[in-house]
Amino acid sequence: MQELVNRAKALLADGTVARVLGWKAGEFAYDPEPAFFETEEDLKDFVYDGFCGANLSKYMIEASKLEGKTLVFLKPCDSYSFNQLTKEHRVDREKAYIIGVGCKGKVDVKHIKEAGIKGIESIVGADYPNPAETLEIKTLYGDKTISYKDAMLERCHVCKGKDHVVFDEQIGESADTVDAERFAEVEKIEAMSPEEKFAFFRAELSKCIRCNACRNVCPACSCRKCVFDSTKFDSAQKANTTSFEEKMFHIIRAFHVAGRCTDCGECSRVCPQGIPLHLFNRKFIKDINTFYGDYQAGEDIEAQAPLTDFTFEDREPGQFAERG
Amino acid sequence: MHANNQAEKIKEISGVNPYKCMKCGKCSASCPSYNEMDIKPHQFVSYVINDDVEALVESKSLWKCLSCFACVERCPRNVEPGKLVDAARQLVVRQRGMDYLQADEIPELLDSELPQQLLVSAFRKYKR
Amino acid sequence: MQRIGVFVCHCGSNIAGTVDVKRVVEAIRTEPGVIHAEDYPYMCSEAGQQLIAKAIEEHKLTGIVVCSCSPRMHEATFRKAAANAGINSFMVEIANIREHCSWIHKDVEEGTEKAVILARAAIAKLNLDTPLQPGESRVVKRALVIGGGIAGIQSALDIADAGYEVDIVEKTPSIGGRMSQLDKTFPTLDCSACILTPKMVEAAAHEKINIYTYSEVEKVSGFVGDFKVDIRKKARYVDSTKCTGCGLCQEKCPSKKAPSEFNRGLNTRSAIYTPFAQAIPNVPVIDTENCLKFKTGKCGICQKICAAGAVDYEQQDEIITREYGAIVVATGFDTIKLDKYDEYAYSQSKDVVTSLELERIMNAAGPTKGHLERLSDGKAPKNIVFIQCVGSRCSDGRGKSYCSKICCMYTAKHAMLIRDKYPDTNVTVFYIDVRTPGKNFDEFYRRAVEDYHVNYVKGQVGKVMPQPDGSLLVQGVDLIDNKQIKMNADMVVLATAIEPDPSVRNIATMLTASIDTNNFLTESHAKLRPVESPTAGVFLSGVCQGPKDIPETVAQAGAAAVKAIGLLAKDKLTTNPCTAQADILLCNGCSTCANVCPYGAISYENIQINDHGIREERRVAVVNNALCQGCGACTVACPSGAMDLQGFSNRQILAEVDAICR
Amino acid sequence: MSLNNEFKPKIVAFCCNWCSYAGADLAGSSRLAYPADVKIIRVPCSCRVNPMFILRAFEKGADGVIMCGCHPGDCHYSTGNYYARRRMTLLFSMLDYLGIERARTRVEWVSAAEGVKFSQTMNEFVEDIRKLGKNVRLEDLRCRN
Repeated sequence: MQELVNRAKALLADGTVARVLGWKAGEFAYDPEPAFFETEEDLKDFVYDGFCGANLSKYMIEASKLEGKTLVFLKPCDSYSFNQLTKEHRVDREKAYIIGVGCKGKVDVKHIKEAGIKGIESIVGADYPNPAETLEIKTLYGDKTISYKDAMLERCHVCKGKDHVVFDEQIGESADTVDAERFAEVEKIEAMSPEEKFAFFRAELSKCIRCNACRNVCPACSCRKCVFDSTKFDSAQKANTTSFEEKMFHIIRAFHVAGRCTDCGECSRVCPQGIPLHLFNRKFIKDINTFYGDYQAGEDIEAQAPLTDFTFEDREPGQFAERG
Repeated sequence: MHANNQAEKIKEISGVNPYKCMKCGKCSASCPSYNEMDIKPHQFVSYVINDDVEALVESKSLWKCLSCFACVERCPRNVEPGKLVDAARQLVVRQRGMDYLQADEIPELLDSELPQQLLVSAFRKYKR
Repeated sequence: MQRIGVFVCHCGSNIAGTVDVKRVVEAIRTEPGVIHAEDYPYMCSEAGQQLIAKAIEEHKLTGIVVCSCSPRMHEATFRKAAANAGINSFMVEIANIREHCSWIHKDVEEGTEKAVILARAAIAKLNLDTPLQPGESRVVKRALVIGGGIAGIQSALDIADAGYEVDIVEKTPSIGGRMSQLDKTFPTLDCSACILTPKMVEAAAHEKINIYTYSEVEKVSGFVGDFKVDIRKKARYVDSTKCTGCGLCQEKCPSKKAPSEFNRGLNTRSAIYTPFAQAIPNVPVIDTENCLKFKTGKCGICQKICAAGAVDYEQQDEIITREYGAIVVATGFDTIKLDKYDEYAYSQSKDVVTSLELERIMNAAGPTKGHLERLSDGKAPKNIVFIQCVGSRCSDGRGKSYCSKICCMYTAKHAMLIRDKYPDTNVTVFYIDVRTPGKNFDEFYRRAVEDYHVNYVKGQVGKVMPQPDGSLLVQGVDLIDNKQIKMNADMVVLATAIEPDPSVRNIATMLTASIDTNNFLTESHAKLRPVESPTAGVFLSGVCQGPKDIPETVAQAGAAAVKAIGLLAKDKLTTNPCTAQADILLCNGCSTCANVCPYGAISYENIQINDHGIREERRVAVVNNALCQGCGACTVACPSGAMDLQGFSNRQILAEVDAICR
Repeated sequence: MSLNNEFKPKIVAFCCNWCSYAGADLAGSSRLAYPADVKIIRVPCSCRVNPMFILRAFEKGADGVIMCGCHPGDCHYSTGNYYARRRMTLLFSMLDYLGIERARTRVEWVSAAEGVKFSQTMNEFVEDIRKLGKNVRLEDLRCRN
């Protein structure tokens, strides 16, 4: 981690970059947050460890408007989002100095809490580059442990790979963390009866408090003004009502990012209610892959996105109805 | 559809869509065993379309095809009749309760110039 | 707030028979915005229209809803009536209560109920209507024709004869195209050059036609009526204003080893050359790849002997920029490469030739001076085999899936000509089908069989095998006799598939004209707009749109010309106001919309924006209203909802949905 | 005429101006009856149909939504229906994934000459929706307290 700080200091010092976009230590060990650092002094709060799951690419939209270059640290999966944003002209590649930083899987306190560990005071073992196999947690109720793997984010279990798709330089090693099938969850739901599917999603969506965290964190939801905030569709609503958005919000949101979502998993990470929102996006990704050929958003800036493309032989919308 | 099972099975085994054929005859034009055959390569396609698999199965052609795949290579419509021949053979092999050749039939078929190895491989191929 | 008048038509008993019109009138009186409502037996009649005009004046209406027949029938009528009465013609909505209601329902209760709902939807939409004004754009009174073959020449002549200036851009040193390479033409057998050269001369002499040969289109911007085109005039190294076309330079040029493009590489030409004797302009070009002066710096003979002093080794490419109102694409075709068809031995034997090569062999100006002879040994062939559909109708990835259309006829022509001139030559044609739909076409083919005894064999050739004695062993099949045929031939002619000239891809991209998987330019409508590209102002002439013979090409060239003339004849273009519009405050500049626009109507500009106090430069989408046809593909592709369609806005359609589901 | 007099489904049909709307007109002028439950909204092209419109219809109580466009290859704007086809394929697959009855949404390509097909399609669709009954699932996807 010190290597990252040293490099940041050097780049600030020689004027290559005007500021650094990284992670800043939070109140607790498990809540570092994205932050801009403008001076060497600021960098004393810089942190990079297993809790730095936050994808910094979306912050580059604002950073692109600022004077001078911004040094940004991107994990391999974050680099896809950055590429996608470049493709959509939302970030300026010229305004970014990208350090592709290694990643050995990111953990989340949500999973620690789900394991029944409450009253957390400190957590040891989430360091980068050498995370421990087991996290040691001091709590109000005594010392607890959880394996690093069990605390890991869902997206790390189905990691896209260790390569950065865009970078100026790379620092640090990455680890292979894949131990699950990317579409296994989606397939499980697909295999359910309509009644079971409906019951599953109703139970999940009924938790939604419409806090907009998923939208606000999503690098694909980068619109200057979201359709849910504009008058263009008579759909502007912020309150948690029982009407339109509460039923349709997540469907529409998933559709809006279909073909553009890189599957970065931030939506599920930040949802305070623990709704597995990635299941929506991943269903679209799976469909796109099966119907129109494999496509990974953010991988190739030149590739035509599936929804702005077609072939004469595309399947008909009714075609999968006979599936059974 | 009056598809009898055999024709469907041939289509399934071969993966051939006989309806793609435009009857150009390039398969027959390419076939080195053409003169040995009673049902010609291009006819295989129409036999399958017409569900007359029985005739195919009983034809001499089935065992005259060298599987050189010239017809597969040159077919302009990707119909590839050679695959139909092969599928028909498989059909026969799968269905037959008995061997194609019985051991006692062999002596009269023997040709002194025939290499031994061919016999062995023929047994492998046609024995159930 | 709108002031809406609703007019319910009886259409005699067509509507009133199943819909209680009086009840409809009463039911919608209380709808938001409705000031006035009435019914009348025939709204579309003069009296009905006057009724509407009177109501507009009396009640100061801002918009009207007419509940009547399909808008496809009378929308234009009522729009005009509204405009005459002083309101914007786009403040008119039609509720289709005849075709979509009274005519399909028998129960009056049901019909009336539905009519009310349809009227409500129209009222809800009208409440959100805004007056729209058709835009105007200028028309530059000049046309560009890309390609100088028979298609391009014909289009250019027709446009020029109508009094408009035309520029032809041709990439080779002369106009004339493929037709200039042909010997005779079917079905009349007149000589190709005899009918083509007068046309070439006419085009060159026409005061309204300007020909740029040895030139290529480099860049296209603008839109219908107002294109701006950069043309690259490649350096000829010969000053066309000085050259007299005496031909001495070509005679004296020491470098004579370059394969002749015009003769399909069957013989050679000099490094300074005109492609053929009747070339227009009759000004040679220097092929720098073969010229000794350019390769070694030594030589310069042509310059020395040129009495006119026209040879100029220092000449440079020149880019000229011209403006056009209409563009006709006539880029033509070439034959496909045969490298994937090893079985025909094309690359192994000189005596296996394509039909276009045979044209040159048969032509008096060709490599054999018109004598039919084998290119390997110069002997007269006694047995000739023609093979049809080489690379045509192939869905195996080696050739083209389509029928090249011209081969059946030209093969009949070749066969007939050979049998006529060399009666002791045997001609066999292997065919899959003989396709001769066309005036006097089948008669022509039958003549080949009946009068000239050309041997037509239904079946294909599997393999052509060159023999040690120089003959060719052809192995084919006769499907009628169910026999395999092995025959010796002295010459094999392949009816090679044609494909659009490869340069068309680049041109299509520049024009944003769509192209199909085979590189043929797509027409706007397969049946009803066959010579127009979906890109407004771009017209299609000849084989660039699909395989065609000469008469069809000329007919289409004329049709394309008429469409171009129709455009050029206008002083101003009025544009459909129902176009897409980007809300610059919402636009992300993400380019998604441009990706789905079939007309290339969307571009991006960096502009200074004041977004509620935030002043910044943003990349935003700008719709060119002259190009946009109003399909709405962009509106759905737009993630932020910045793109909307005037006349069919998001809120309007949602209002209709709401009214129907109420 | 209808099998079930109790239930009158609300059905929204989006029809493109050039083919399907004209097909519906032809069904009308040929007097080919289909239930009055179907109400048609005219759009310039099937590619103008935003998934939001379809969801909005369901939200406002529609029991079925059908979209009709030109046959692939015949689009007046040449490519619109190809985009629409992908959009609807994905949207319908998602609705299926959420457990919403598949038969409530449908896409049909109807040309201007296919009045018979238009009428048949609508008859079938209404029949399907009647069998399914009222659309409660989308209404109920989120529990109300």
